[in-house]
Amino acid sequence: MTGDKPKAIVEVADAKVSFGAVKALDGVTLAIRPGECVGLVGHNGAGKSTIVSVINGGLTPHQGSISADGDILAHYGINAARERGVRCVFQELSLCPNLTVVENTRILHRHLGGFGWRKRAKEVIERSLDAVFPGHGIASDRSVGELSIAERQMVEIGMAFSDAGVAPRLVILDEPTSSLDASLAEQMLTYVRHFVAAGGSVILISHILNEILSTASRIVVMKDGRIVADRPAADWTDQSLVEAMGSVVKGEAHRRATRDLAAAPVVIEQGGRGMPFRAKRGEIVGLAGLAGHGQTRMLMKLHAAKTSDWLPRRDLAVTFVAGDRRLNGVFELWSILKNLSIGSLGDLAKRGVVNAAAEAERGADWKRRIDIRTQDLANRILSLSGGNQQKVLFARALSTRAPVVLMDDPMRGVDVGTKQEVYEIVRQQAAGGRTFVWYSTEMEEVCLCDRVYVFREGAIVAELAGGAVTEENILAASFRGAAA
Amino acid sequence: MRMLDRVSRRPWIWSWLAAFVVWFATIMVTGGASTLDLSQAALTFAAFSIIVGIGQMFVITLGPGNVDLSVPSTMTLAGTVALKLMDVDNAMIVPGLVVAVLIGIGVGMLNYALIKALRIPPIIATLSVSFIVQSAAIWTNRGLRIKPPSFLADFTTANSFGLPNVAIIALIISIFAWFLLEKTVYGRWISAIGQSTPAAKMAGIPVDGTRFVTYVFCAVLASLAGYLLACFSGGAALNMGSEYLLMSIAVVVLGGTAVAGGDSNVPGIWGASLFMFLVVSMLNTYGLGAGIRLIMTGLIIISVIMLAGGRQPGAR
Amino acid sequence: DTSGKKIALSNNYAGNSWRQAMLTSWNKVTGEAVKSGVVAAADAFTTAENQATEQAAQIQNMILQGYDAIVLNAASPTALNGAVKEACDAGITVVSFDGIVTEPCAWRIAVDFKEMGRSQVEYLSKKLPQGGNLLEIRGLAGVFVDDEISAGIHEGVKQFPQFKIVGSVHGDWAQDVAQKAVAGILPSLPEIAGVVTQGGDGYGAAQAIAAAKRPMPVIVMGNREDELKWWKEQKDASGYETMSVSIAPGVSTLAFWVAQQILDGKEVKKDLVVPFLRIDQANLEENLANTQAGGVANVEYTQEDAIKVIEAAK
Amino acid sequence: MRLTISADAIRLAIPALSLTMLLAAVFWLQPRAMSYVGLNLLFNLAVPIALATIAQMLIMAVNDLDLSMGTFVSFVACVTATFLRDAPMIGALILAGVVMVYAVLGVVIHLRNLPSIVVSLGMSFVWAGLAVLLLPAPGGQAPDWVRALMTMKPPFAPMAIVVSVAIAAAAHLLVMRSSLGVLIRGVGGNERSVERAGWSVLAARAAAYGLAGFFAVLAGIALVGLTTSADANIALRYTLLSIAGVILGGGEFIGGRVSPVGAVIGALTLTLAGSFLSFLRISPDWQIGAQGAILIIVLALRLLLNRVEKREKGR
Ligand SMILES: Nc1ncnc2c1ncn2[C@@H]1O[C@H](COP(=O)(O)OP(=O)(O)OP(=O)(O)O)[C@@H](O)[C@H]1O
Ligand SMILES: Nc1ncnc2c1ncn2[C@@H]1O[C@H](COP(=O)(O)OP(=O)(O)OP(=O)(O)O)[C@@H](O)[C@H]1O
Ligand SMILES: [Mg+2]
Ligand SMILES: [Mg+2]
Repeated sequence: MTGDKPKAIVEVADAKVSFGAVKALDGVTLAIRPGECVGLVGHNGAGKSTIVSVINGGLTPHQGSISADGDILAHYGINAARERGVRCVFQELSLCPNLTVVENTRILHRHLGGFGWRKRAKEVIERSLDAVFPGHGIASDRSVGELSIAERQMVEIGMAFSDAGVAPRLVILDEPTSSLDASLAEQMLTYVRHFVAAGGSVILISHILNEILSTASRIVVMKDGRIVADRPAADWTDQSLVEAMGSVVKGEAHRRATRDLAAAPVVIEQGGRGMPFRAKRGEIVGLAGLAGHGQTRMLMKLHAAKTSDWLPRRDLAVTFVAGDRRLNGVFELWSILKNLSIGSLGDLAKRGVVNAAAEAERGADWKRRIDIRTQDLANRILSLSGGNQQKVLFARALSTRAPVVLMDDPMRGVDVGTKQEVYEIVRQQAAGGRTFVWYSTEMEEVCLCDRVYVFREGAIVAELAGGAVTEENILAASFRGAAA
Repeated sequence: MRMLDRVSRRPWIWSWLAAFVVWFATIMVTGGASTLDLSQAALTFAAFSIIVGIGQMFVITLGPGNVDLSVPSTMTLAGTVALKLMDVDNAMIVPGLVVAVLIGIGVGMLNYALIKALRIPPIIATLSVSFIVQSAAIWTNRGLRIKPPSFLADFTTANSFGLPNVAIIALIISIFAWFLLEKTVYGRWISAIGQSTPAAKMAGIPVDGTRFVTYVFCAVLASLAGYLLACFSGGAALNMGSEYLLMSIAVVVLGGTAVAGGDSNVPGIWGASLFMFLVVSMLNTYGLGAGIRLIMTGLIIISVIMLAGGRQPGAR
Repeated sequence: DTSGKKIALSNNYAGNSWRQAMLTSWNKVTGEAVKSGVVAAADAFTTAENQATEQAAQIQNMILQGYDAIVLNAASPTALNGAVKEACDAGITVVSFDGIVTEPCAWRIAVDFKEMGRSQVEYLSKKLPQGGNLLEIRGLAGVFVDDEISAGIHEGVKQFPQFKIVGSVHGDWAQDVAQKAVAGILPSLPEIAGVVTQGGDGYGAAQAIAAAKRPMPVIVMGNREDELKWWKEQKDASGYETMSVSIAPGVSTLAFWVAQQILDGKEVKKDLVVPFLRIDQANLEENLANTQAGGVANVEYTQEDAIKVIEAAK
Repeated sequence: MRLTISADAIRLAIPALSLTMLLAAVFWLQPRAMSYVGLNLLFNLAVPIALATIAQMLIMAVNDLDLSMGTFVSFVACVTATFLRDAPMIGALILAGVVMVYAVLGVVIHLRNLPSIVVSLGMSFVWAGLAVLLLPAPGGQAPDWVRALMTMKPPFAPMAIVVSVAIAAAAHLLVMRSSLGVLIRGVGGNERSVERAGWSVLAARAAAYGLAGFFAVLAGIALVGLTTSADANIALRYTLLSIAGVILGGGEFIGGRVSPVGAVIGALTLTLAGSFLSFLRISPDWQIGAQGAILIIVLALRLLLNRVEKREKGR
């Protein structure tokens, strides 16, 4: 390469990967050099996770070459990548929930074995966690299954930056902040900047463009399996990024005009420690606060109170959009269509028999309405990218007739364009009388709500409405625990 | 070629293929003379495995860990009590059937009550229930073999249109089960629960109700099979169901139903049930000793699953 | 005097009519013995599953419970030897019957199962002097009794070479299993002159053969009531002839009395033999009348019978 | 700062408590059991069950299930009572061979992505057939050293207790403390992440199966040591017993959540439950049913203790 630039840690040249008819990568060339943070953005299904798998050694491209530190490698695999200090935080959480944090560290670091490995692993992970998330409060002898989803993501990030013999040189972060709240995300981004300044490299994938713009030194935009732009971060703005990704810019998301809901009936309520929860017809109620402070539990409680485990109900009272798709979202063996229609089978069936024609029609309708990227709804749900799977879950909930929609951080990993579309649908449906209860880790979304409950330590500590719903007020309430 | 490829993806094809090969190997010995006899015998005895297998399949579809070990004792109890009640009287056939079905419902309810109330894995709950039900069977008639009413005895051993009557009953039940699984909301529900119970719950499916109905359905099919088998073999015996424990599980999994749940397969049960009967017949016909016979049975089961396994379940 | 002694019955299986008859006989005879003060207790225990390990645990528990004698129908002739030895070491009298144990410290009330098998072929040789093809229905593979009876049958075939065993299936001593196994092998068999059995499987075989519309061979029966009844029907309709042979379930009561005699201080030889119960064309009606509907032909023993058997062995 | 009763400790406390309560009930019914000899009689047949339970637990740790455990232990018992006594070298070779077969099964199941239930169902026929070939009728005799080992009388505590503790300790070290154990449980917890860290899941699964085969072989040998001889059907019930033991001990069918100490306690509990019933003297008709009832009661106890524990923790 050119003399003044250091050799790339990993360089992928003209990589092509296809899954059946889908070209996930269509000739991608990408080099990562020491001391840079590459921001990788693109719409859902653009191929970001796929290129990450290639760099990480988990996927061999069907065509193209990979070189590391200047040498072209014929057999590049997971172990070769790891020996060169390539680490990855995957989009789906990928720890063993039955093992403790220490034991997970042992799994990650193959060379940590030998007598007394527990002690060494404990040191390794605690040192790294302390560095990335000071004051994290995660005991390393707890099993991962007991941790909250945010804590798990923290552990995973901590592990990627940990050093047990082979120092990390290139850390790939595929949507690392999707379950972190703003302050934790900021802690991580700060650490990334330190790491890069000290000569390490990072690939950062995120759908939150601010994170990319504030942290990356170079931003690469992908679209339909190709790289369409690759420029230093300073040359980009929010606007130009969105344009490059191919999304139509629909302008800033705005809260809809405040409406008078005083007369609207209360459709769902729930007591508990702290303030009571109450939502009215046609209202969009946000649940805010730091991640893991009881918002999801509140949603589960609301859901459990309104559904029966024993008897089928003709008219659903509530419906649910999962954030943790793997755990309580998708049905992996099924087609996209069946995944979509399962929520509203009651409407599609007559005397218990499913009307296939009506089902197909409704599927096609929603595929068009929220642009699910697939050739055929009969394909398996897992053939969709994560963001598109999430859209199917949305369609599942919105296609029911339930008056209340519970949303558990549903925009995890959804790209900017799609988000705008979904916001629009939510606004329309709320105007039509549907109630939304929306937990989100993204401040922008919380600010779209008519009214917001702020959670702290499992209880509602503040209620903000109308103009009071601002980032400052929410942050203040979630940290102080006092009502603004 | 495309056709062939499509068909080879069907999970049930392997059990049918295996059944056919074994059937062919058996009639080769006699030079084809006994084709009809063997086929009819196979259909007759496969029918019982099919009926209990379908019930077991519904339960296995509910997901990992779901299995009903009380099938054999339910068959025994239903058979003994029904025959005792009918007491060789043709007029009592319907009450006998009703009592058998009621026993099935009772056992199914007990099974699910334990699973739910004690939050114990179904494998343990149904095992415990099977001990209790077996005791009840011993207690009711102390192992006496009472003959079935003559009409039932004749009916279960006779043929219509060249098909054994019991096979026709199994066919009707299979079509009903297929319809339930493929066309109804209930079928979607059990498949969803089998893939992910939390997801099913959040999608608004009445998880407990569905599982409850499924366990009851399985037990009712078992009691029905017990009723028919007792009539067919000329009286209920305390050990008459014991064969059907492993059999019911084997025909389900050999038939291509996913052991991990969520994906069931009715035609496969037929192939697997015929296969399980024919393989014993074939090895008996070849005059092999018990040891060799058992080893061959095991190896054949493993080969079938090796051929069928490793496939990706297709989009459904 | 044994009025203070406690005797336990250790039984490994209760899942067929033979075992149920055995338990009923035990209850009837020992109940009277306890009432009249011959012994203090005679409790029956059955394991949940037919397994030697479970029965071994049962025997160990009986040791802890302080029984003076254990009457044992064993799941395995050898696999209980460890537990039986421990019982003997604890000073307990162990009497095994039907399923006997080989441990030298225990008493054995044995039936000559080999002879039972051989005599079937001998009977057939008288009925069918010209010989013919035989179908053998065996019991449960790997079990002592199955092996013994089968060995006897094969011995008989050697003795009467006009017979040939053309097929052999395992009927597990159950009518429905036998029916299924016979139906499966029948299509491939030539004409069959006789069916040799082990008991509990004759009626199933008859049904399978009838269903295949084959000429009915001579099926040796096993003393079950449904078998005897079928035989009677055939006899009345077409003069069908056969014989029936099995061990009487009431042998449990003989074992009880033998145990009582040993506790009473009598000198008893370790190996006793009881005859099996055979039913022939001539005494069919009489035996059928004495057998409970759905049960097994049975004989119960008294204390005098036991003393006679003990004397005869000396 | 935080209440640090780990989930593992709770998982263990509950089976231990049920065992204690059951033991108290047995002592109350039959005070004679409260002695060196009594304890040995109560528990010595639990030793092979405990070993088989550990074997089953290893398989369950990688999300599989072994339905051939009972027939395999029976087969090993037959080998022990014949070859291992008459020709120790050949016997040892056979046993080493079948451990290898277990490892190979793990490989095949992994490579072809087969359901372990079906493969082990098939293998159960194979082992049963081999056992019948080896011992068509019950017989054989335990090698003297095995007999001596299983009937030894250590000071202070009876053999059954000493051996159970040793098994629990060894299995705990192997499964919970060693790197291999972490790897095996990791495969059960999240196969993909283990693979992504560069490990061979294939090797881990083969190791789990091989170890399971090894423990099952030990179970067969121990069993023959107690019974002095073997038959082809001797241990059929170990399949369900071993599964029940793992569950009673706090293990789960999927997710790699297992507890070796719990599994041993589970095996002891199951054995003890049988004795408890004998001491109750139930009518013969209902003795089988009572076995079911006792299983239910023990599990209900587990639920109850679980509730109490949760309430304590919530406080
Ligand atoms: N295993 C697979 N089988 C089939 N198709 C796949 C598979 N993995 C990825 N794809 C497809 O490849 C394309 C690229 O997917 P990829 O996951 O790389 O997108 P992405 O940029 O990460 O999207 P997102 O932002 O949603 O994470 C998508 O269309 C996806 O559906
Ligand atoms: N080997 C595989 N087999 C089956 N499915 C796969 C495989 N690899 C990936 N997938 C599925 O394909 C989907 C697309 O992959 P990917 O993870 O790159 O998308 P994504 O990044 O989750 O999308 P988004 O960024 O919108 O969240 C994934 O959700 C994954 O479930
Ligand atoms: Mg992705
Ligand atoms: Mg993504």
